[in-house]
Amino acid sequence: MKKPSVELKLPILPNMELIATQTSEVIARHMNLTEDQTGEISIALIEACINAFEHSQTDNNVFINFLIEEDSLIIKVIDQGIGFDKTKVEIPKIENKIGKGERKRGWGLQLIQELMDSVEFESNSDGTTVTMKKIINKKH
Amino acid sequence: MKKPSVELKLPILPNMELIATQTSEVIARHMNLTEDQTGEISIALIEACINAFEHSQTDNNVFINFLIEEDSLIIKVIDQGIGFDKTKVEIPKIENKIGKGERKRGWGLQLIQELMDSVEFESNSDGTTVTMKKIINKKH
Amino acid sequence: MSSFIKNTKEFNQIVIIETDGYLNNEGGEAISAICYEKIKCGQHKFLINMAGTKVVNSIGVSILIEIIEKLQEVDGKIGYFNLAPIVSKTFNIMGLTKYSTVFATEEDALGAFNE
Amino acid sequence: MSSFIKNTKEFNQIVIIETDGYLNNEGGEAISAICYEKIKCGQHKFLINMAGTKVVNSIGVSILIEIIEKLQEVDGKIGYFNLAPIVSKTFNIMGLTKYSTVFATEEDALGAFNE
Ligand SMILES: Nc1ncnc2c1ncn2[C@@H]1O[C@H](COP(=O)(O)OP(=O)(O)O)[C@@H](O)[C@H]1O
Ligand SMILES: Nc1ncnc2c1ncn2[C@@H]1O[C@H](COP(=O)(O)OP(=O)(O)O)[C@@H](O)[C@H]1O
Repeated sequence: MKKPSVELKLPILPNMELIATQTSEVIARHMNLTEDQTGEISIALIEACINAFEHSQTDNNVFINFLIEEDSLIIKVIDQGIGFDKTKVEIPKIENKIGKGERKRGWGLQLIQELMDSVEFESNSDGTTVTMKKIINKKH
Repeated sequence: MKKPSVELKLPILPNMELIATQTSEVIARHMNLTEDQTGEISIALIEACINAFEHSQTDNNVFINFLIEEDSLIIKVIDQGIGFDKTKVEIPKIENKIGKGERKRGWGLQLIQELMDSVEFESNSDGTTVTMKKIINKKH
Repeated sequence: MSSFIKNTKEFNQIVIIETDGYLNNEGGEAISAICYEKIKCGQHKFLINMAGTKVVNSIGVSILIEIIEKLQEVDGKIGYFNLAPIVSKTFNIMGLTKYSTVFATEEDALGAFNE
Repeated sequence: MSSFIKNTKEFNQIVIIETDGYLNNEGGEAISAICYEKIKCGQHKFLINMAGTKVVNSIGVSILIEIIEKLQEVDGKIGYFNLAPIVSKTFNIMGLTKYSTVFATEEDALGAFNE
């Protein structure tokens, strides 16, 4: 049988990332994930969505696919934005941000990587696909 | 500019209708709907989704489109199920259901029609599309 | 026990069931399982505290109609309190309020059921 | 006032801000607006009750980093309590816990800030 998937197409509007997290919470309950894993997926997904929104044209859409596997949840966040080179993104450190008048932001990718079990980026000038995977710890 | 829309593709799994209602709640907040209208849309949407799930093959999907208009929210619930003839569906009455050993179910369409401002059904043997509209009362 | 049932208590021969989450098919059956068990033991007044239930579907609510029917046979009754406005509205549309009562609070409900 | 701010109170020269909902850009700015206003009036101890905030984003949390920076200039401090586990984890990953403190309860927080 085909693996079940949930697909979302979201417009670029304020707070639409909450549709993605609400969806991941329903899926997490269906998969019987722990509260910790559910929360980790929620935050990673919010960050991936915000990036996708921020670097897209307002007339575009962002696509989110959830693939429900036996022992993992795979989430793809796809935008049609300007793309970027992941290797050029600096790893943020709070010590470098405080007291130096530096930009305080720049935490999204770091959070995604810390909160998910694996993350892949495919990006070019037509857009970016972030593929994140959570390996399942069943409750109890 | 194009009107913003949100699109969902859901698998036939228990409780997936909650993804639809959670989505409608985020959209309702974005549109600044009242709590009453938000709740009415949630329940109507749950009922339309349950029908779509129940009369589809498990390998199919259900599609839900939300169209955000200036003064209304239009929701389409599309299934690839067996279809039905709306004119043949009896209007349920609790008096006919209690104390007569009758089937207690049969309330979904009635709820959808009571809770939404307009509802249209297109149905044939390839599936059903329910189009429901809520005209917006802005908060305050 | 289903996680939909948060708590069950008895007070003056009234069974009070507290729910948590989505009243769907399963949720309805979790309530009816308790009611039928208690009816067998001679209880026939039931109150449901629905503060934790923000969303319902018609299949779950239909199971409440089954309970109402069963309770008619034993001259029992069922009531509900702490309903979200949309849950109350759904009960109205389906006509449950013709055969059972929605109360605002536990106090109101107990007051009426103790008479 | 933003609906993100549920309540603001002062107690022993400590400003306690209670939040409600998603800590995004707007939510962060609602907190910082209050803090900067109060700093102007000489307050420099802030506690945030985040019981109502189940979800955050890094933009909202970055604004808390701005507040931490501003508070260093006036020798002030900020702390948080009633955090959901994932919010606490996010604060850890971003390093906020190196410059500010997460407390379990309001009591713990007030105890530490009153010293
Ligand atoms: N989907 C994306 N499309 C284009 N650029 C991106 C995308 N995601 C991340 N980036 C780039 O990577 C940088 C770091 O992203 P992130 O860690 O999320 O922090 P922030 O968005 O706060 O800067 C961004 O500033 C942006 O230049
Ligand atoms: N999407 C659909 N596809 C096929 N049949 C449907 C669909 N929606 C409703 N129906 C038919 O209409 C009847 C009444 O539906 P409804 O009022 O929702 O109550 P219930 O589903 O509880 O019977 C169903 O029993 C079914 O025969």
